[in-house]
Amino acid sequence: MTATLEATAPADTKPRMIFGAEAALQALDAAMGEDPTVLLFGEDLADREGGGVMGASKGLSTKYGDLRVRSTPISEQAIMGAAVGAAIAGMRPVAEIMLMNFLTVCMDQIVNHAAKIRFMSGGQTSCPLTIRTMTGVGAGLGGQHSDMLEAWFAHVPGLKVVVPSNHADWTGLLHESIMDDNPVLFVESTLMMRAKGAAAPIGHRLPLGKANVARTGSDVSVIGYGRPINDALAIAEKLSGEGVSVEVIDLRTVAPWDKEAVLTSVAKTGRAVIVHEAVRNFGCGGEIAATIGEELFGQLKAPIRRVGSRNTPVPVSPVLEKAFAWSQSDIEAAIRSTLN
Amino acid sequence: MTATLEATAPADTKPRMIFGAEAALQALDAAMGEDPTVLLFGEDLADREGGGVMGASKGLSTKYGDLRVRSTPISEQAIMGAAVGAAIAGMRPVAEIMLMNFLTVCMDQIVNHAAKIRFMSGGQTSCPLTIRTMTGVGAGLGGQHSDMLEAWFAHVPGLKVVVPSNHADWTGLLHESIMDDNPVLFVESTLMMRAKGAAAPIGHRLPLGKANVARTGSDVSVIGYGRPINDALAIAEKLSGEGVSVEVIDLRTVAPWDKEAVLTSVAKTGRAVIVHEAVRNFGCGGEIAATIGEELFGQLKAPIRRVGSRNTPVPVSPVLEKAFAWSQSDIEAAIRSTLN
Amino acid sequence: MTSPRTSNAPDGDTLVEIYRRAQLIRHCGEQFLKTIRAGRIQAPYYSPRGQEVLAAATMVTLAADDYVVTIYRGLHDQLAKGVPLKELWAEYAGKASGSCKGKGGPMHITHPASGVVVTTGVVGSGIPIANGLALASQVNGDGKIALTSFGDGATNIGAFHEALNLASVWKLPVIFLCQNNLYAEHTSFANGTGCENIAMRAASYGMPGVQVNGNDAVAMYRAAADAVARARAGEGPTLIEARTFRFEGHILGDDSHYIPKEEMAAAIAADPVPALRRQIVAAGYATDEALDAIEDRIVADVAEALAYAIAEPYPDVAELGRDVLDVEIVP
Amino acid sequence: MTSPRTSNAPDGDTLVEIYRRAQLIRHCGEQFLKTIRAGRIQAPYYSPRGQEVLAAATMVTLAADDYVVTIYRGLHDQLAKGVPLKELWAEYAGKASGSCKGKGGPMHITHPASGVVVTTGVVGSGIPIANGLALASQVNGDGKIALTSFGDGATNIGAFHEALNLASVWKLPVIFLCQNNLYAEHTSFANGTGCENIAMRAASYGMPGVQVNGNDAVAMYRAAADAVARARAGEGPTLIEARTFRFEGHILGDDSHYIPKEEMAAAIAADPVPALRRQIVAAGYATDEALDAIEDRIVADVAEALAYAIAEPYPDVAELGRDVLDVEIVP
Ligand SMILES: Cc1ncc(C[n+]2csc(CCOP(=O)(O)OP(=O)(O)O)c2C)c(N)n1
Ligand SMILES: Cc1ncc(C[n+]2csc(CCOP(=O)(O)OP(=O)(O)O)c2C)c(N)n1
Ligand SMILES: [Mg+2]
Ligand SMILES: [Mg+2]
Repeated sequence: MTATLEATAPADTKPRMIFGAEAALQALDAAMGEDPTVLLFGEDLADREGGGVMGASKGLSTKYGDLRVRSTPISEQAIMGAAVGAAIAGMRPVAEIMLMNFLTVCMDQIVNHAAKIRFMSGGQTSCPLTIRTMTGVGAGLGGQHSDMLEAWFAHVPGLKVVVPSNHADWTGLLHESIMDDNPVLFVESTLMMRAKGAAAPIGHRLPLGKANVARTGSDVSVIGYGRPINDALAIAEKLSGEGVSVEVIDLRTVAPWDKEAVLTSVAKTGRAVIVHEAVRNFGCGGEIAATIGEELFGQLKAPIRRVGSRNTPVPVSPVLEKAFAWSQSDIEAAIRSTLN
Repeated sequence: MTATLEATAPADTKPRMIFGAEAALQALDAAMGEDPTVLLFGEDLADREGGGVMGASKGLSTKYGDLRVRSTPISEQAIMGAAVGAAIAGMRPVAEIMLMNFLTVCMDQIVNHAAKIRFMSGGQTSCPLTIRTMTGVGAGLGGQHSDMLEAWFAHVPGLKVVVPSNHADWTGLLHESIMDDNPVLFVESTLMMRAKGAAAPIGHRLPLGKANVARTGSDVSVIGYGRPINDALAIAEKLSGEGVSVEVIDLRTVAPWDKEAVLTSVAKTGRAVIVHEAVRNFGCGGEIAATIGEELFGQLKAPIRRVGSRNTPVPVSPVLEKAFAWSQSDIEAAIRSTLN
Repeated sequence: MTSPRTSNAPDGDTLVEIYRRAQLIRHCGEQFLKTIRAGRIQAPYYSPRGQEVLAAATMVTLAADDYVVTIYRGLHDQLAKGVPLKELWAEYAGKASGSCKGKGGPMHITHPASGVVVTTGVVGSGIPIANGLALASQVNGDGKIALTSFGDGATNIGAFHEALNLASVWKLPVIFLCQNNLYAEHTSFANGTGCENIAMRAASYGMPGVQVNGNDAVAMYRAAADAVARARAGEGPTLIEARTFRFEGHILGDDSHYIPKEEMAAAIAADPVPALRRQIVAAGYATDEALDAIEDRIVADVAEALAYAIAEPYPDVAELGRDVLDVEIVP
Repeated sequence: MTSPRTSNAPDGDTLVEIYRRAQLIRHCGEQFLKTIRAGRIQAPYYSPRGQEVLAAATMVTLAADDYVVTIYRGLHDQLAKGVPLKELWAEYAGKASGSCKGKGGPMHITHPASGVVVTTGVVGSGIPIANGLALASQVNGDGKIALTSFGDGATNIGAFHEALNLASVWKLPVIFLCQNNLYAEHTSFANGTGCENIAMRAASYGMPGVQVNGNDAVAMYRAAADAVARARAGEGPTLIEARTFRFEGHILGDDSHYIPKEEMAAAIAADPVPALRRQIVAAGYATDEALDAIEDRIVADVAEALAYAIAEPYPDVAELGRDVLDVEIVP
């Protein structure tokens, strides 16, 4: 298994530009059309309530019926529990938890049940559910609406964690997550939801657990997932003008992560920068850096750098929010430091 | 600030041997006696209910009154919320959540409130609460009663996380945690609760954020916290017979961890093994290893090894439970691998 | 709190079957206690002693493929729903032939063939899961219903509240069975719960709430059968509060010091298992001899299951990497 | 559901004060809408338009140092409880002189001096926190009480259930004020909640549950004053369901497409703020001129606060490392 080099833009030359909500909708619609066991529930997502506060499920309750697509009360434990039960009974529920910070009110169902039911039952039951949730810094929503908490879930054996970096991958990975026979946490970006990006081609599916070499390079590997991949690509482009060749590895799946792709890349470049949106301390970057450091000991030309957001709650004031978040210049500085 | 070298045994030559429950009780009693704002609540912990299922609060409701020591319904969100509110109002609540896996039903209060209230209020409110909870593999309690989840909380800015490795530290660190002006998650071991260890001297307090050099050595540094520290000490003793000198650093506080003590030690030995009870993948060991790798690049004589439990839910069958858990031989193998 | 007693009383054969299941629970439980006390098996043990008739009279009202979600104190529910003794014992013993290959243990007994699809150790957590099972039935239109069993203490946790409301809003075919044994670990019902009974909490969700003496086989059967009929007819969920008592401590090792001696003595004097036997014999549904024969058979079966569990091998260590995900991993 | 209306009706001066606070909320809210729409401030805005009288009539019954815990839609509660305009505006604008130094923002307004100690953005999460504040009062014996305000949708989340039960068991001096505006985001009350009203849920916790027209200043005042008296007397918690309506969408940008036009029109026609004014003038408690003067003053104050918020500097970046812990950190 090695990394797949894949164009993230669809085949035709001028891709349709869509909002993030449509990227999600495309996958949800495709999965529901393909498999009658796919169910959707979460707050406000049926058409009676407007098809989701972001419109990511617009039209689906009308198209697939009120039995399969349901708005719920504000009861995340009940939402997640219903997903667990339905999954055990053979369904493929997609539970939407509006924002990632609200996962904190239903962690028990995710961690003690969804993740463990297959193991604890000795393989008699399985839990093929998908949790869609949204988060991210930059929208001025502050401490309780912006956290990236994927490291928690990556630390829970039995869960898969997916964080797309662009609209086409979003569609391809979400569709695959729904069809995956394991519980998957699918983390969407609040800002990408509101931004436009190139649509995926019809039927786009991307394998979980496989990284994407988003840009090939030979001097330094930038490894990450989610929004900062776009910043890494921008900086890679900028540095190429200076003759620095940056390889960008988009993990796509955070757990299980594509160790082979990462090690192959860093073995080639000898330098690594890890980047994620989450707070740096005790984030996923630690695992990746520690693994590279252990596996490629003696082959590295520079210390592995990690870029993440600062070690504070997410502030609201725009100046503080900016200071809090990872940035392109953080990535650039980290890359440069490995080149000295 | 450098690590404190401290005997974990109390001053008198033959320390009193006590159960873990007494180690906790000693700190709770001392803190309550010293400060009338210290409150205790949790399930079954008043004397009417037997003073705690482990007896860790035995006698306290009788001694300090039913206003200050209260049993609660099975309502962890209400318990944690009451702790947050009382802390804001100037109290020092100690909330007991019976087992660490049950933190999953009250994460919102811990993560979105306790950890952030000081920051989000611009310093107007503070939240000096302590969460006592118990966990650990080895008691045959399985997937929903044994997880070590401290990595989650270490990743949340605003929280402190403490995991003692022995009975005397337990008392000293718990007392300090209660008096600390920040929210502290204090993780106790189910098996240590039932085992005897040397009691701390009266009034014992240990600073948070300071590691303990539990054994000095020059060839390799073993860094960790909690129960595996005892295994590291045992292996260090064994290897000393072979002329291998192992330094053992007990972090005591996982967040914020004593980076200086760790770097000082590894700068000296050139070799590091990190060990914790939690599942290895995406555990706290990643952060520590990544930091050492970055800060001491070029000074390491061997790859940094990490020892933790296997990447699965905690199984029940004794053979599987044993295979799941970190072990002394894992630590030994990791140390030896750094010496090649 | 409503009490629409419309279902018929159980007939004689059904009462005898309830008795058989209750005795199976009693003997199996006693043997677990002995075996664990003797150190022949290491397992946490939450005795359902005193709650046998409740479980037996409830589970006879369900079809074989109806779902049951129960808790750590679930031995009675599991046996009454049909989990086979050998797989159960082997699981308690952590053996490879246990129902969960030794991975789940006593707190997570799972046996889909008998409908016991989830056993949980986190208080209240099974309640929302039962909704999901019922939801699947509703979508599939397969007529299956889900029953979730939990304690009095569990009704103070958030999951209970959220799940009952959702079940009501979605009219799910689910039965919420609260086994009110008057204690949650060491805390008495009155000291932990703000209202006088659990059944009345149903009003908050616009669903029927029924209080019943769970130790009375006839009353329990009728209340359960009513709820089953409602669920089966698509009329939505029911909350049943079945009053009962547990004779042993919360968990093996607990001496019930927090229970007044008279309260315990009165409960034991009213032991529902012999009471049911007297009722059956008095009504002429079965003779003492016939009931003895049933009991003898049970004793033999339990002994056989115990011997089996002890003799079976432990799982291979390679099992650790299986069932974490759908494909085997290197753990 | 009980309705013990024992408190006196508010006197004329109190009604005028309620009116003043309601107008303050209205004008301040309108100015926020304008300012944010114009892009002069970037902030999520949850309008309390329509719920002003409810908040004003409630908060006048509290002492200055009583605690209030409110939610993202909390502007009305905050202003009615006395949070000063300038700190509030500066916080919405993310400025250093904001009540939270720009770190918390609109969803986390905190101003201990006026008793507003917590504003939360997670539905239901403030309810258990209010218990803790009340607990501190109970331990200290300082006579303070805590009021927590939340929406109808919040009563379906677990935290609500757990907190009300605990408050009852501990007899805490706390008031649970449900502002039932009939919608939770886009979901109508009837579509999300299994029972007919929220007040009846109090029975599940053995506490009084009162339903009141929150838009009626006199009725709201009396219900709140009753609950305050109960709490102050150590008689424990009360659940108040105050019926109201929100005129703007859930959040700025939401066009209320899910609300039937007639429902919205009827609510706006019954706008509680002008209704209260008519009531005051009709009763002769104040003249139109006097009320105009009050309004003029408010308009000027709001304009001043707006200008202040715009002019003030942003926080220094070094603030990022402060207030994470009790000591400054390198973030
Ligand atoms: C969320 C959670 N909190 C606490 C516990 C610890 N605990 C296990 S059983 C129990 C008591 C449950 O009482 P009840 O619901 O009445 O059931 P019973 O044991 O009486 O059958 C408690 C507190 C738990 N398992 N889960
Ligand atoms: C736990 C949680 N789930 C979901 C949300 C998203 N959300 C924010 S406000 C809201 C509706 C709340 O409705 P209600 O309680 O009636 O209060 P209102 O907004 O009407 O004042 C929702 C679903 C949230 N903030 N927290
Ligand atoms: Mg009970
Ligand atoms: Mg509402």
